[in-house]
Amino acid sequence: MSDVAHTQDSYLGPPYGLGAWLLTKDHKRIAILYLISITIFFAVGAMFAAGIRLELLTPKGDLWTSDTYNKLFTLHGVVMIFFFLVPSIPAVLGNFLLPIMIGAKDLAFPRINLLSWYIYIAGAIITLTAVFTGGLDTGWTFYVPYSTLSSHTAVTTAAVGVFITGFSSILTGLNFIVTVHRMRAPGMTWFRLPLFVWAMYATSLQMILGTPVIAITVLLVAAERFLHLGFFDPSLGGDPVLFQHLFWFYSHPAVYIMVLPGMGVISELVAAVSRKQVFGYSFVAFSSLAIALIGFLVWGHHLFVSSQSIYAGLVFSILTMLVAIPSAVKTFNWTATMYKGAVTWDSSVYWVIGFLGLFTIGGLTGLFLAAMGMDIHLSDSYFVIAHFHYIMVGGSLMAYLGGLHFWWPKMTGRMFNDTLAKASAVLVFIGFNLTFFPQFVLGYMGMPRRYHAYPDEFQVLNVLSTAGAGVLAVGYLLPAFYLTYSLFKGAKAPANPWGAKGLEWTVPSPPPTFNFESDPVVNEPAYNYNPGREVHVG
Amino acid sequence: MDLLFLFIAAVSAFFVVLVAALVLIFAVKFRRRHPDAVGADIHGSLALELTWTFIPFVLAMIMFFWGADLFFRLARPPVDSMEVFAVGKQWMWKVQHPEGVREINELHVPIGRNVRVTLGSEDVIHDFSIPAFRVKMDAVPGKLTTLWFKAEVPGTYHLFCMEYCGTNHSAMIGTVTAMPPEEYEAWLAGGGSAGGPAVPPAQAGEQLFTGSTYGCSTCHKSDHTGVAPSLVGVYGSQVQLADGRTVIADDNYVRESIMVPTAKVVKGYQPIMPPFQGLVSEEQVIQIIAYLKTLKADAAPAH
Amino acid sequence: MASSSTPLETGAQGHAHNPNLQHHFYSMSQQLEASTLGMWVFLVTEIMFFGGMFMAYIVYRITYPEAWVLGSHHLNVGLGALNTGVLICSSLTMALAVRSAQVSSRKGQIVNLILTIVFGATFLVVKFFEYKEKFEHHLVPGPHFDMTLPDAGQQQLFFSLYFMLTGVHAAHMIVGIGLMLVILTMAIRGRFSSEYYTPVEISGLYWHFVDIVWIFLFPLLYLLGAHLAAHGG
Amino acid sequence: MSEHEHIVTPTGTYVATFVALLILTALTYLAAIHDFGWMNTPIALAIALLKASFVVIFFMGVRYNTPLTKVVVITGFCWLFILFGLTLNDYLTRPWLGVPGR
Ligand code: HEA
Ligand code: HEA
Ligand code: HEC
Ligand code: CUA
Ligand SMILES: [Cu+2]
Repeated sequence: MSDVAHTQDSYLGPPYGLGAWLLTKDHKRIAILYLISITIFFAVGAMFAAGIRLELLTPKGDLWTSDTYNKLFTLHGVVMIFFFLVPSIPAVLGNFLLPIMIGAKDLAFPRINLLSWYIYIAGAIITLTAVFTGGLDTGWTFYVPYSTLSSHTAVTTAAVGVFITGFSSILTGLNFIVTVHRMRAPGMTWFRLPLFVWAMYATSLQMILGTPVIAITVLLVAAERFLHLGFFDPSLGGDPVLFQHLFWFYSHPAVYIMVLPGMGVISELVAAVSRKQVFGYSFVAFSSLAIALIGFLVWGHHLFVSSQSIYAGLVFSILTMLVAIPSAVKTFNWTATMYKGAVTWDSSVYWVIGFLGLFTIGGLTGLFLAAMGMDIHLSDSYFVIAHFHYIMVGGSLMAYLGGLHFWWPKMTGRMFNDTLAKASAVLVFIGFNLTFFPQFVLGYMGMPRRYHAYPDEFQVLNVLSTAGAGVLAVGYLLPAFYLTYSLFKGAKAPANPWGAKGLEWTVPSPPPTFNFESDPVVNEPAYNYNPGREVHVG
Repeated sequence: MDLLFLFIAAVSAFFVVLVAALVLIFAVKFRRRHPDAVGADIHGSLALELTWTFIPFVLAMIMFFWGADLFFRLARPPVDSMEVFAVGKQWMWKVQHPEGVREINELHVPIGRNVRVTLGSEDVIHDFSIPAFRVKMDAVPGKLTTLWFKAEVPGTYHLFCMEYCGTNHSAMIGTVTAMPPEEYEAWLAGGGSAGGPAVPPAQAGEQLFTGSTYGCSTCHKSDHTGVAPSLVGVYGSQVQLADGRTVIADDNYVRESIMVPTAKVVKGYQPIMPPFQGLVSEEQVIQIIAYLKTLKADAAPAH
Repeated sequence: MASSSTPLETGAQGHAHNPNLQHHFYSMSQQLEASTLGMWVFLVTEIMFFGGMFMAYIVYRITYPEAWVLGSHHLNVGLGALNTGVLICSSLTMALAVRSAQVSSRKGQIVNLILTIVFGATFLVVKFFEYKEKFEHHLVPGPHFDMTLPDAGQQQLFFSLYFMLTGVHAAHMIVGIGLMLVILTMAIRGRFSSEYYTPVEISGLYWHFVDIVWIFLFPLLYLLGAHLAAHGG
Repeated sequence: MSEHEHIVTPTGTYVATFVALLILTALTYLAAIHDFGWMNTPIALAIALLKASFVVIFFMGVRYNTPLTKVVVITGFCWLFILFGLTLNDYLTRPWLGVPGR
């Protein structure tokens, strides 16, 4: 299939100029634009992280002033979440792959797709303006009344930046939903969709239903600060806890916006490395939807010690326990997929194993926090920090890197150095655990988060953690080098270097501008490594 | 609580090891032996899916009930607790004991006694946390919150502000000193560590209530003759509101009645009480409440 | 799941030549369905967007019923009702504009679109005078708020939400009018016909949505405790 | 769109809807100046909901739309109620706790 004579140029081919890229409507080029931008933001966020870790080497606050430190972790959180992890997999891998995977020539609304990138950039620029005009020191959670009445930093600007960026995510989600509904190739039924598409669909649902609420919430904060309106001001009788409800109504689903795409990537990778149908396809597919739905019902678990009604806490706690079940189902299905597979030891499997290990730890520690009595002790401590880094960095980021490597040959048409990729995965895994495992212990011992200086007895573990961050840094820097190197010197990639299934592997690497030489027709289920019998899944 | 921690930790460890072990074993045992090899034709198993839905579900429910039970015990202070008041402000804790002794960023408590801390905040959200006792609660401006604990072993423990509150959040720390009851009494008698006149909060509240600054008692007379309801025995009772609802007069109800009286109007009275928002400080509210609590229905005070 | 309409049933038949068909769609009907679905999904995000403010409204209204009634009495019911009528008119003309496109009546489109724009502008003008009145009466929250009013603090919460809700709504009207101007120019150029009227249709959806928001805002903001006022309260 | 038989609503339907909306607006006002006790707000909301449904069904043409569109509309409202419901779940149960000892 891949050797058909090229009738179209690859999407990387002409037209070249900057204008042709910046005004492109091709989902693949837009994906590359996103790839470049979020990589920059990851670097920015990582520099902030380095600042945090270096300060925490010593108990005294001696490297930065406390105001600077507060800005560091705030900006680290804001940049990493809103400008890196939320757009990462959806806007890069999703943009690139979703249309190809379902056999479409593009997303339903190519112009809106480009617009959403511009909105993202506009939001990013405004937020960066805030960084240089006073910074931001509210924590990424913007809690009122600190953010509205007390902080002296550029909260309004940053809030507007986040507000704008929100629309980028809304438009991406909207585009994906319509595309999945309306653009599938003939024969591409819902149950033949790759699981990555299911995950993206579930993610998009959360984006369109949740993001508007954070948008209006930060707008209210901006209006309260800037126009002196009052929404949460306690001196007018306003309730700061209301803000927390509105904030977490989005921001809890947002954590699934950040992990579901990663889960989708892992589903693809697990199937490809084992050359086997994903175990329990429909369970994995529906667990994505279940997470998307139940994920909206649990936000109150961030408010257990906020003076929220304890009865409301009960409801949120039990629902939180329920939302863990679909994740458990997925984890077990991935594991079972490898059973009797033909498992490769290419770099891909390293990312998969890394993800499974770290996500499981991260997820299970979420249960400590979901058990209300336990959360009283652990809330706002380093235990929480460790919990979410395990999921977001150990899980999602690992999956993102895994996916980026896996589809790199498809996106760029070049092969990278697999040995270095393995080294990078191993380094990330080790460095990661070294950085964040001690934080569980710290949290249990009672070390509060967002502390610029801390009591002496916590030092040993903090030094370990900073050392781990050093290892982690090497693990992240490595791909930057060998992937860039591959662009110029890498071997040309065949259409299907991994021997994987899926429409994206039937087109040349890199794919032609309109993805397919001829309109694709699908007549087999996903991951059909054992062709011959049409199966019912279950 | 630490038992619950161990339980969840054990469950977690079990699943982490299980998943990790299975993944590694499968990855090694079923490694690709031939470049074109494909995996076995297995699609799923309903029985397995149900098993691994059900077992985590049961475990999660155990965690939920256990955690909820603990939480409810921590959320409801026992009746016999000794009452301490703490008000957070950027960036310190102002603590007052029932006998009136004040301290800043320190809290002395007797061991073996339930201690209830009522929290207020003058500016932004803070969080009063004593990790060693496994307790923590936000101090939210605009309302009062509580937590309670019982120290068992004498010693000094960390007191942290655990909700981010600005520049010196990480310096908003202090110590909790747990001491045997006799030592505690002696410490109290010595005027605590800060010294200064020790007016018990309830007494201070009485002065505020009857004094002329706010003039509460000109309207609120204990014999129901005033234009306002008598506040004797109100605290903790069921109050009938003008719009037909009934509410329990807890800390926040009383606080709201003082700050924004029209929010909940008592049945049979006109909403003429002036709002004291911005006049009465959080600390004074706490004192007035402490005073109102002493006004038991049976023992009407003299004035 | 609506797997019903397989996108391809129409295949690449004759109308693939319609100049308005974008390259990545197979047929005009696929394109139309994608666009309308897109707009509906967008409207759902709009519901949630306003939902955040309504949430705040509900919470504070439950907490401070008195202040809410007091605040509501300061609003001008007459103007609010007038604007409700104006918006309903504009919705009618909008619907008729879409219909004109469906039956390929260029004149109908132009007339109805212009009327829609005029009604929309009327709404904004009325709104402007309402705002002006609030400024003059010191009802804008912040340092200039009339603190002698009973429950001044909580009334500020009311007015903050009033300005935010109606302000964001007005912003939507402005965007809507801009959209209509674009559609109008396209209609004048004769771009729409029964073969192709997607832009008119989806802009119409947006316009109606903005109307619906106002349908809720009117009773919730203007008419609270109106019976108390009517009986001299 | 011949093969897709996109139904064109007759003008009469639109005008009827329009008249109904105006009448309901008047009704909203009349209902508001009457004292129905706690029922005032529910009545106002019910009328508003009715008006909104008229707009959605007739003006926006959901009547002739695909089932998917209907699902989308309903989802929107469901999520709104998730937001309202679970937040109120906090606010309305706050007074339950009472004071220690009672
Ligand atoms: C991608 C991001 C992500 C994800 C996916 C999750 C997933 C989960 N989170 Fe996490 N969380 C965050 C990011 C994330 N979280 C962030 C950023 C914060 C802090 C925000 C801040 O304050 O700054 C936070 C905070 C946070 C809190 C609040 C803590 C506090 O501030 O006091 C809680 C409390 O319940 C919680 C719980 C959970 C649970 C139960 C899950 C579950 O979904 C996890 C489910 C997964 C598993 C359970 C693992 C796999 C299962 C098995 C291997 C089988 C065995 C299972 C059982 C026995 C049930 N999280
Ligand atoms: C996608 C999200 C994401 C990602 C990828 C990361 C990545 C990392 N995070 Fe982040 N983090 C958050 C999201 C994320 N974080 C959020 C939301 C918060 C909460 C913010 C808040 O409280 O408001 C937070 C808070 C947070 C804290 C707590 C701060 C506090 O509460 O006081 C810490 C502390 O260790 C930390 C560390 C790290 C580290 C070490 C990495 C590493 O993975 C990064 C690795 C990169 C580097 C280490 C930098 C590159 C290396 C060099 C330049 C070489 C030199 C460096 C050394 C020798 C150390 N993070
Ligand atoms: C102008 C007279 C007036 C003054 C001064 C006044 N109040 Fe009141 N108060 C009232 C009236 C009338 C009510 C009943 C109607 C209502 O709930 O608003 C009331 C209700 C209350 C309630 C709720 C009582 C219940 O039965 O639930 C409390 C508590 C209260 N006031 C405390 C105070 C305090 C404390 C002060 C002084 C700081 C004060 N009041 C000053 C008139 C007054
Ligand atoms: Cu006070 Cu943090
Ligand atoms: Cu959460």
